Amino acid sequence: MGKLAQREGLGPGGKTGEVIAQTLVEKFPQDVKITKATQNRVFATVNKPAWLNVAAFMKDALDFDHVTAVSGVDWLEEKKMWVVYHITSYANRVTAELIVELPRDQLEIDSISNLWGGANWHERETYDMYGIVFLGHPRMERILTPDGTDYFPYRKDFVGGRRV
Amino acid sequence: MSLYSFAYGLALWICEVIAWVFNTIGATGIGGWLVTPGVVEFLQIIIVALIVFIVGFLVSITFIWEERKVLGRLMDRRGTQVGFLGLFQNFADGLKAFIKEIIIPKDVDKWVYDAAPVILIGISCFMIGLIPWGPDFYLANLTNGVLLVFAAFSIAPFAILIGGWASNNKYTVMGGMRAAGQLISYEVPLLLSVASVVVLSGSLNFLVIVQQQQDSVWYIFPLIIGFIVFIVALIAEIERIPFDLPEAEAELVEGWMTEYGGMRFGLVMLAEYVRAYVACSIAVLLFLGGWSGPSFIWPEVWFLLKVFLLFAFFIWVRGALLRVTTKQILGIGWKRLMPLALVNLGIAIALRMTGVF
Amino acid sequence: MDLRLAPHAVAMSAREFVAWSSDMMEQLMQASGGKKAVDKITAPIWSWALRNANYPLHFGIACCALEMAAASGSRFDAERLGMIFRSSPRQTDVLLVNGWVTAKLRPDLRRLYEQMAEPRWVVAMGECAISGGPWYDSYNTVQGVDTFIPVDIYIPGCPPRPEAMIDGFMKLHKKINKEMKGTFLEG
Amino acid sequence: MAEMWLNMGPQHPFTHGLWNLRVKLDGETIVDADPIVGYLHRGWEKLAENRMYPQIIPMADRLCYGASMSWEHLYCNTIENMMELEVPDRAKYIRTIVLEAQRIGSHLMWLAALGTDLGSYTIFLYSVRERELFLDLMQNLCGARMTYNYCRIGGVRNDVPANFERDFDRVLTHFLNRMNDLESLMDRSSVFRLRMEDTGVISGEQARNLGVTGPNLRGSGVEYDVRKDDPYEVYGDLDFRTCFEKEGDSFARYRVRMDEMRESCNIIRQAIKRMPKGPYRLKPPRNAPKGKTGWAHVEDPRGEGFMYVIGNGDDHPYRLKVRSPIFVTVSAAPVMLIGYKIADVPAIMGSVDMCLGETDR
Repeated sequence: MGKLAQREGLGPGGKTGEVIAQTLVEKFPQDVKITKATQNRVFATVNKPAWLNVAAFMKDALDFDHVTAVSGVDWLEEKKMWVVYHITSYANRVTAELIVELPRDQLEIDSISNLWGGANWHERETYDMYGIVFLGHPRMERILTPDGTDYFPYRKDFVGGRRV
Repeated sequence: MSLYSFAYGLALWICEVIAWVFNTIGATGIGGWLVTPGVVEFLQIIIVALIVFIVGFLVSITFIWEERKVLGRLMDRRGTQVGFLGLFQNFADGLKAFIKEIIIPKDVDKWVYDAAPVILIGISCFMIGLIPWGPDFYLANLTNGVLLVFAAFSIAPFAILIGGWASNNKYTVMGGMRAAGQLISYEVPLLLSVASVVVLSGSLNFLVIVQQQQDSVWYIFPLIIGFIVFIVALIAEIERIPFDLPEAEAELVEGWMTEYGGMRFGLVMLAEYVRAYVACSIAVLLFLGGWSGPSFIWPEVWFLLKVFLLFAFFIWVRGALLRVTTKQILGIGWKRLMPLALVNLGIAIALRMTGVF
Repeated sequence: MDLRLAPHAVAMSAREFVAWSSDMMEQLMQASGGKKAVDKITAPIWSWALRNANYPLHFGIACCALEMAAASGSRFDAERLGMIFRSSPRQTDVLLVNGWVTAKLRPDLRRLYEQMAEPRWVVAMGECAISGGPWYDSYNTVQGVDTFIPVDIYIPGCPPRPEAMIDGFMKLHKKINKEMKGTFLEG
Repeated sequence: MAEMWLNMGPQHPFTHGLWNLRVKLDGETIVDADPIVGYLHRGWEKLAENRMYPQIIPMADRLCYGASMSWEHLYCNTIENMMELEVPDRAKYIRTIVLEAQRIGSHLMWLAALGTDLGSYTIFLYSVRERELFLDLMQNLCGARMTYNYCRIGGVRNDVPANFERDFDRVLTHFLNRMNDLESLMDRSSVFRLRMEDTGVISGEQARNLGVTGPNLRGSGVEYDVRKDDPYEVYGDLDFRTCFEKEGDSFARYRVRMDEMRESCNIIRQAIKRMPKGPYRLKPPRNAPKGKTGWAHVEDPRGEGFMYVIGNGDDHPYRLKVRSPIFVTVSAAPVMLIGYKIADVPAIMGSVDMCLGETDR
């Protein structure tokens, strides 16, 4: 991996994936479970109630400054849904994949669009497709589907348009 | 053999033929009345007007063809290929616009909506008559021709303003407002540079101005600054690319023409090119010495050559430059062109005072 | 003037007179067969004009829009056929649908079609516009533009090459030539 | 003064693709902006769930049709990451060359769109003419002009054609001379600078927070390039410069893309010299274990493209998430637009290089 040269417009940031995983577990021992951590990748699962604090901690202390993606996953048989966050830290060149599990009958989670503006439209799209409500989101509305759609298309139990 | 004498001969011949017909069937009273000079004079003026009008339109239409072809060449592609060398493309456009359905949007101010293209094409055709092509090829030899042309010239943005306002569409209102803004910022430098030419030549009559230029030097050399100001202001006046804000394609859909379809749009398109023809011919008359040139070619042909070359320069400017925003247009108009025009006027007065001209 | 002198005179307003005279003119031409003769003579001229100056709408939906742009580029110059891309539906004759039409776009596309002046045509370019193309099982794509707009020419291909698009317009010219849609006195 | 909402609606010359920028105007100054997307939404991720892995490759082409090669390659990278496949070296080099050629083609299409926005039809035609050369190169290699279907999971479809190096070399040298024409037409024209300089300014801090990536981020002075910082394929072994500017206005974004085109030529030349012989493809397994996840992110010409996939035990993916860079940049559009005139909107949104196919998926 190239030398960690100081680059224009970015902090020094020398922390590798393992170091970040370690600090996360120390800070939130019972909420964060690390599945894998390498040089520039961190894979972890986070409990729903502590999610906002973990996110705030990552933004301020570990200078993660870019939300790559917020994606919903619908596990129909196991009656649960995942919200998978991919957050990148430019300075440390590390991308963290954080999975938060939600019971299928109570689809709510704290919104992180106040921390990172980039997540705003991702959360709106996830609501539009899966029906997961993000609490505290400035404008919780549909974004892609035409007005007046009442179904959530990406759920596994929605079988629309299958004419094959 | 001036246009008027040719027209007089033709009118006389026609009157005599008709008079002969009346005389043979016995109505000698009408036959005699027909041959009187009054009727022939009347017919002569009509014929001259027809000739100048048709020729003016043909030149404007070949401007459209020239623009398509030269612009195509600038962009490394062939222009239109309809008909021989693409010459028939204009007639295809015209006839197609003629056939289109007449659409008047629902809650549009009907009367004003119709009036705008009519004013535009009316003013442009009026100006065709004022342009002399040669010492003996003109319709009107007015003592204040320059004044009349520029008065007519600056009515068009007014028509664009009411046209934009009437078609009840947010984009067209903005297009109309921009036309008004652009007119204000470019009319003054334009007239100042024309004033400097009038100061040097001493008269407002086109024929006299060209005569003065033939005697002494073309006014482009002493008043080079004036010529530059005049050309830039002219580009803004006929709304071509660097300054075509009222019809800005990118941000205002079609500018003020968005709601016009069919023949109204055809008329407006034709008016735009007629104004371009009049603008180029005025520039040639005032600065490039009208029809003066070595005598082995007719003067009218010299005049046309210069007009087409100047329009090719306009097309080249259109090919090379981008569109400026309203803020910059007004800036250029007031901060750059105005002082230059005043300096040029000063030079003209100085030259006149010291008796050089 | 004393109206009693002409008892059978009918009082008409200016507008009524205009309407009455144009109807009378219409019936006269109809009866005397003059209309048919004029139509037969002038129709080829109008259809020639319609063929050589049909302006498509400057409206790109998806990948075929890039091929439309390439077709108006220097190598496949579309302006040779007299095609200039106007951006207002009022001044265009051909609505070129070049991409998949979603449920959200459908009402707007229908309105665009209605805004165009009468002798108008629709060219469906690319599989998505013809029949929904690779998105055959999507819940949000309209399976084919001809479900809500009458389509004249279909250009297959995903995306069709610029030459195919220009060939599509040549086919449209043939169709205009056969239809002789532009009859002068009918309007 | 009464403010009015103006729909720079789905059909508008400056919208390349279909979106509706609702703008609140006070006179001609923009007070508020509300972009509306969704006109091209076809439920791409739902469709991907009932297709087999190789069948999704042509679908990935049609995500962002301006740079279809980079989306195909991103999809193949994601699946290779999930199935833990090691792509042979020759395939890596061919992929890098083809990606960089696609980057130049995509930037030229952006330049063409910017040209018509600013009113100069000549720039449109010059850049489309140069783009035709690169389309010919890709056509020799992959057979199609725009949607190539060339990458495969585990390599590329076919080997390079005859005299591949000669063609590339000829096109690149010709293109670099032509770049001087294009730049003289724009950089040295004061009208262009007048329109582009200090319009649509977005600071580095704002850009990072709002998720803006790619040339738009590097235009605001943040030197982050996925090819350099998280190298994939052979970018780690090649040396090239991350071009960035500091001002953060439209002109800076324009400058970044023009330098990137030159850097891409440099990368292609290096890659062609070092391309090894050997196999260009390996046979991938047909199914992926259930619940196995994989993701990859690449430097798409418009920003950071990202895909996340979960296996389903058979030959269909259970879930395939696509992150489109322009989807997030459009959400940051109000920050760039507020305070400028309506005449600046085409210059600002033109410099952002929109592609709506990937935004609405």
